[in-house]
Amino acid sequence: MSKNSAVQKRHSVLTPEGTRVAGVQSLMDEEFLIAALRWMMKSRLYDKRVITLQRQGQFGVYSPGTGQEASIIGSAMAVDPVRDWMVPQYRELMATVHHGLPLEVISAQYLGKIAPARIPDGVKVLPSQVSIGAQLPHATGLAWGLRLRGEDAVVLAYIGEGGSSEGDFHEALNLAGVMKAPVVFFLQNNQWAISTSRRVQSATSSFALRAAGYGFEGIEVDGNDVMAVYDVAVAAVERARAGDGPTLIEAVTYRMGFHNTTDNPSRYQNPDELEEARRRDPIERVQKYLAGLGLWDQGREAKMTEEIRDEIETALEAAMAAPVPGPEDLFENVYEHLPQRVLQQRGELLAGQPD
Amino acid sequence: MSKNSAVQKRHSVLTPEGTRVAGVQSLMDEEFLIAALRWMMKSRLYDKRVITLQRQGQFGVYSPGTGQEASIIGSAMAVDPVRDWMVPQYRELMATVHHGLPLEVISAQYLGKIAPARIPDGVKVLPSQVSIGAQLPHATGLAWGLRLRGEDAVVLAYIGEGGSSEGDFHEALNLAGVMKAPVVFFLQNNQWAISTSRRVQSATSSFALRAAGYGFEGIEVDGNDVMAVYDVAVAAVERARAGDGPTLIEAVTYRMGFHNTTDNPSRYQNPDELEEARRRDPIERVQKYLAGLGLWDQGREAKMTEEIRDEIETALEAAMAAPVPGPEDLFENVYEHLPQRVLQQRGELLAGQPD
Amino acid sequence: MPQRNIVEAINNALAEEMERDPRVMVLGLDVGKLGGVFRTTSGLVERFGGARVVDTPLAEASIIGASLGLALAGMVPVAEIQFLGFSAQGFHQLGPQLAKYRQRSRGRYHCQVTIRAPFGGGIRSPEFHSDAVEAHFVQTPGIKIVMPSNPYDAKGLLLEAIRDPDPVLFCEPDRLYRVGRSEVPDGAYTVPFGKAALVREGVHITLVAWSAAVELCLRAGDRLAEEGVSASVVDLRTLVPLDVETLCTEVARTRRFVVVHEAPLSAGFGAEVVATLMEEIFYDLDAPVARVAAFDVPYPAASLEDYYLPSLERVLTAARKTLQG
Amino acid sequence: MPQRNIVEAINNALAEEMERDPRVMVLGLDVGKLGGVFRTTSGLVERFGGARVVDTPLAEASIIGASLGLALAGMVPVAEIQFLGFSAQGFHQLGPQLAKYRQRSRGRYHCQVTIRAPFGGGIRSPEFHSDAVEAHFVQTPGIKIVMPSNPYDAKGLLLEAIRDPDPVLFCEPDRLYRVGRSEVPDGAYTVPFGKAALVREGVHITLVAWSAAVELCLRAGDRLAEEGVSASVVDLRTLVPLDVETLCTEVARTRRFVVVHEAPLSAGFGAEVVATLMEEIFYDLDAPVARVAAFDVPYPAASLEDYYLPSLERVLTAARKTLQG
Ligand SMILES: Cc1ncc(C[n+]2csc(CCOP(=O)(O)OP(=O)(O)O)c2C)c(N)n1
Ligand SMILES: Cc1ncc(C[n+]2csc(CCOP(=O)(O)OP(=O)(O)O)c2C)c(N)n1
Ligand SMILES: [Mg+2]
Ligand SMILES: [Mg+2]
Repeated sequence: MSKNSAVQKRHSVLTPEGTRVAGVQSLMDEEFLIAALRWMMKSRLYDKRVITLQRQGQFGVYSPGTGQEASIIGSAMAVDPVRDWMVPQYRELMATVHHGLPLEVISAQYLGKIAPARIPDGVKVLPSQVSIGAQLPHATGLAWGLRLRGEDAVVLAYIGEGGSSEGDFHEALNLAGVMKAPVVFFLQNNQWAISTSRRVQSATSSFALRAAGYGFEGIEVDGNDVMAVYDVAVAAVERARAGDGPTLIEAVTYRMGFHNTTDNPSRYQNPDELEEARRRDPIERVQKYLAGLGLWDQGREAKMTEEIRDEIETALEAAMAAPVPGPEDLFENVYEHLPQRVLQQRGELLAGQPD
Repeated sequence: MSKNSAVQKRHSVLTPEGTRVAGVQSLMDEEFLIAALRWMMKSRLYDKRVITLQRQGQFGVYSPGTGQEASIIGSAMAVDPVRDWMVPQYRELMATVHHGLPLEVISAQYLGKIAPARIPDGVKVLPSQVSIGAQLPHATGLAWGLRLRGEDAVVLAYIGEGGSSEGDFHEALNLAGVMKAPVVFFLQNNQWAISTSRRVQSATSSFALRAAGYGFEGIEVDGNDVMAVYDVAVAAVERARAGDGPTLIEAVTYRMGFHNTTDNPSRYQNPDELEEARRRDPIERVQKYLAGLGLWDQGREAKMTEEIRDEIETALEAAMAAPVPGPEDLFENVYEHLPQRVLQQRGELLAGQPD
Repeated sequence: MPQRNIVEAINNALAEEMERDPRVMVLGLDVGKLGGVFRTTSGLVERFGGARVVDTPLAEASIIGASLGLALAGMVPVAEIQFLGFSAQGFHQLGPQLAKYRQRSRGRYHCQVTIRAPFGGGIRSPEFHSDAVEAHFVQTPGIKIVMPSNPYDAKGLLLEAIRDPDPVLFCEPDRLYRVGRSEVPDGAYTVPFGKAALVREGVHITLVAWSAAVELCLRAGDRLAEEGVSASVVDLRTLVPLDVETLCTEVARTRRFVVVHEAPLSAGFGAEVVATLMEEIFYDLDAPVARVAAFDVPYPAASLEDYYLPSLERVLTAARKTLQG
Repeated sequence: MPQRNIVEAINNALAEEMERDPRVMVLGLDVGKLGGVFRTTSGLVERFGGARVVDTPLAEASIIGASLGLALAGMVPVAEIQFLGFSAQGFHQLGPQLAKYRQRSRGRYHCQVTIRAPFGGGIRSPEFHSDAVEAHFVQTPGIKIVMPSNPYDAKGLLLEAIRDPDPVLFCEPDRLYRVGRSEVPDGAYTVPFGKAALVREGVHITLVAWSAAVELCLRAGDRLAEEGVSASVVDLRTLVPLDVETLCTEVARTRRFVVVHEAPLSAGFGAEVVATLMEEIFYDLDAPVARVAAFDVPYPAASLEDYYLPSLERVLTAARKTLQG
């Protein structure tokens, strides 16, 4: 695809009805697809579980990935947890778990734990980012630096269509193009930034078009089609690894839940739109497809659901059992050595504590 | 031009040799072209004059427009000083003069004058902007606001290819697209941002390509061809006035002088490149063209040069004669009413002054 | 008289002023149908339409920079930055441009712009949502800094802000948004800038605060009363302009004071309060000053914020120490 | 011993450290062939190549944010922000991200990043180039703030900064870049953070300053000597960490002090110096404190900067007043 040409038409492999698009190959074979399905189901089931906990006051503010599982998992499966790095925004929780971040660790973060929520050494994931867009210059610098260090690594960075309006998006992508940094920018266009619709976010017909303004490729993909997402992500990762620079992938999907557990979409969302999105559910279409091949049925679904539920409970129990932080944690991880004045403040706070 | 298609090929009307490009019409007739030439010559002659003054310590740090006169004047002539607004960066001095800012006023600014350098009421020009890119969100807001106020006005905003790397560029253009604001973003790609070459600034093959990422048109034009610049600028202004939203124009030109009077390009600039640029001089090509039509000769050039020199001297003398600021000016134009504490500071400073 | 909490007072002020002045408009993230994440703009888009109540793209610098341009066009923008901490994304448009534009244009232009932003801790917000960065903007002169602590002031100060020809940063204490209702009249009234309020009158010590910390100091005042200590509480209301006179008069009266704020101690605005008092009334003070502030570490995870923020205990301890001094 | 001015001292420190540690790299606007607008990086690209000395696009937020990422990859970036005032464009990457990243990652990551930036008035710079915004970053804990005032410290503090595992904002006084040479040894040495220097010893009054204001205070000290007043001058060198001990010891010794800085008065770091002294040594002070700072207005046109900045006269007046008090 020439840099100056428009973005290619949205790539898809599996129709919403769970049939294959004629004449389109995929790198995902059935076995691999079942593994992807399992991860997508885990993402969905985890969302359900922790939302219930949050409603009971046992879990922090949470942004579910419901509806976006194909984007989240299809992209994550395209990178190598051993070599490659992942730079999340915050809605890609299960992608970071796929990349090696233990589920109990990320869960502990939502429970306000400190040390137990630390990303373990060796897990090549950056902390989730609350400051929208701020992770992108980090991803560019990381990818650039890994190349300077001679590492054979690629960085996969996530951003939302809302975040793509921030200046950081522009500066990070432009710099990545100039440095030919091995980074894949994965834009999840889930149609919403809290209550702000995609139409308000930009007049562009496609966010993928922006790549041409930075001198690299932009690709649009059906973000509810895990096979299509995986295929375009693998191609982008290979390009980056080969030294051919960054790619911008726009995964067109839909946020089927609320923005986060404090949000109430009924104030701004048209129910028909949600209904339409439900018909494009990324998980059901894979289940239908596999069922058509005789590889999926209610029994298998029940069994897998059961297994996943157990994994989730084990992780949540571990996270809940992990120690809660105390006042001394305030002063951890601020500097390698606390300045005298801050040490003194620490002393005052701890002295004032009831023991 | 469809939003999704690539940018159209660079528009040009007049070749570097001063001949017409076959089959390309222009809105500029000869008489109008002579007026444009006069403004371009004025820009060049003013640069020469104030650089000499600056070397003698009689003028502030100055960024000449030398080499970019076709971009500066061709764009300025496309807007109406009565209705339309101009938002400069800093290298478009003569464009703002064309738009109604008296030459002695802008000259007074470089001489450190305060009140005498105030943009007169009714002149629809914003102050030159030192913080690169910061003027663009202002331009978008101004254009948006003028439409809300029901005014039939267009905003012409200038930016350099260096400034196009700032987050403000992205945010301002994206918002302008969403609001369909009547603004024309005129990007002068003069190949340099101080010592940083255009290749370092972005890997994109054309800055005009970025417009598609914001949902409006991007056009590339030979920025050393005043007829071509005028024609594309007029089309963009008409689109904006008709309510069809913004346009991004990339005028491809060359900074034939130094960045500013403190800069020494010999440290970073390849002399051949400068030589090549000189062959594309925007003023000479118009003079050759008019000479070919029998409308220009040394006599006319000498006469016009003389007239312009007089205008410049008159303006500079007025600017130099204008009152120099005193300590009280520190506290002017900060708030409509100075807070008590600042009033007191003012009193202390003035009390401490020798009279 | 109608009772309103701070959210309702702000919503009422916006609605009345938009009614009164057609140039007034509201813009920012999710200010339309959603009515803002805290509902301060609830109902405005239904009432005044999408041209005057505008959801913007997710880009703070352009919200602030475009507001400047809108003002130059003759509109009166009231922009919302969803959380004050995210003013950082637009810092270069707020301090160096908006605050400075009257001066940079040598008086040709001024910016009648209000930037509203919720902030402050104690409600278990995510990262960056609680950061109390008001002191930053005291260092960028040209903009006024308004910090209401109660519903009545919130409405009166907001109307004053919207009508001020100069830019105003209006910081809203989200912890107090809905804590309680008090009398907020219908119809326009303004609370002037640069007039601190003596919200509790005492004789032994003066507690100085602004925004949510005022509520904390009032609680401290009640507790001290039980110990036989009569404390004044001064609510500065605006940091720029600063009411040096009331501050000095009230502190000179009690000869002892404590200043309390949610921002980190070092170079917080509390330091300015101390320095000002030392310059103005050094000889009227009987005891070393005490500042109660957040510690000099970044705002922590919500689970730690109660340790981080000034607590009732820490205010009482500081007050007692000052009274012994 | 070799004599160097501040530009040469910084250039020498960068070259030696890049020689010693292959992870060290320099990036920013015009740092390559041009050698930086003040030539502090002159000759580095020729010596270390374009991979380690990198001209970047004109985008401060990405210079700072990418430096963070480069550090995570194991590089040691020394980024130049062409002028400190333009840190505003990258404010959200500097305070909320770079300073906070060790905490936000719960200690998994740290950022060995140095951000260099020239600043300060007195050389007729264009708008924004002179803004002294150091106090902003004292309110964003996690980053250290270094303010050298002379060539020896410039090299020693820069080497300390580059080797510090935590991020450092290194502010260079452009007015003093070339004012004079003094002894700056070849080879590595470091000047520790958090150790103020007594650069002039006196008995009657202590002048406290950092960066270019130190030079002003030294001139004031000489003038006061002619009047029979013996003044100390304390150079804080770093604002974070702050050397509270030396500050208090030296001021307690003279019982009188004046603090001088180029930033606007209100909420400038001078206020923190005053507040700290009041908390620590209130009873050791004989006179009201005085701050000499820029006025609470935006940095003016170059033609007015001599009125705006602290002047010798204003420092002397403040000192005399304090001595009478
Ligand atoms: C800089 C910044 N501005 C505003 C916010 C508040 N906020 C949190 S999430 C969000 C919407 C993000 O939308 P998008 O980038 O599309 O991601 P999504 O939530 O759809 O996954 C906003 C505005 C923030 N966290 N950071
Ligand atoms: C935000 C900001 N960063 C850095 C600078 C320093 N600076 C002044 S001009 C300039 C180059 C601008 O290049 P370009 O936008 O191409 O405009 P040109 O000078 O070529 O007309 C730079 C980096 C600045 N003024 N503002
Ligand atoms: Mg979204
Ligand atoms: Mg340029």
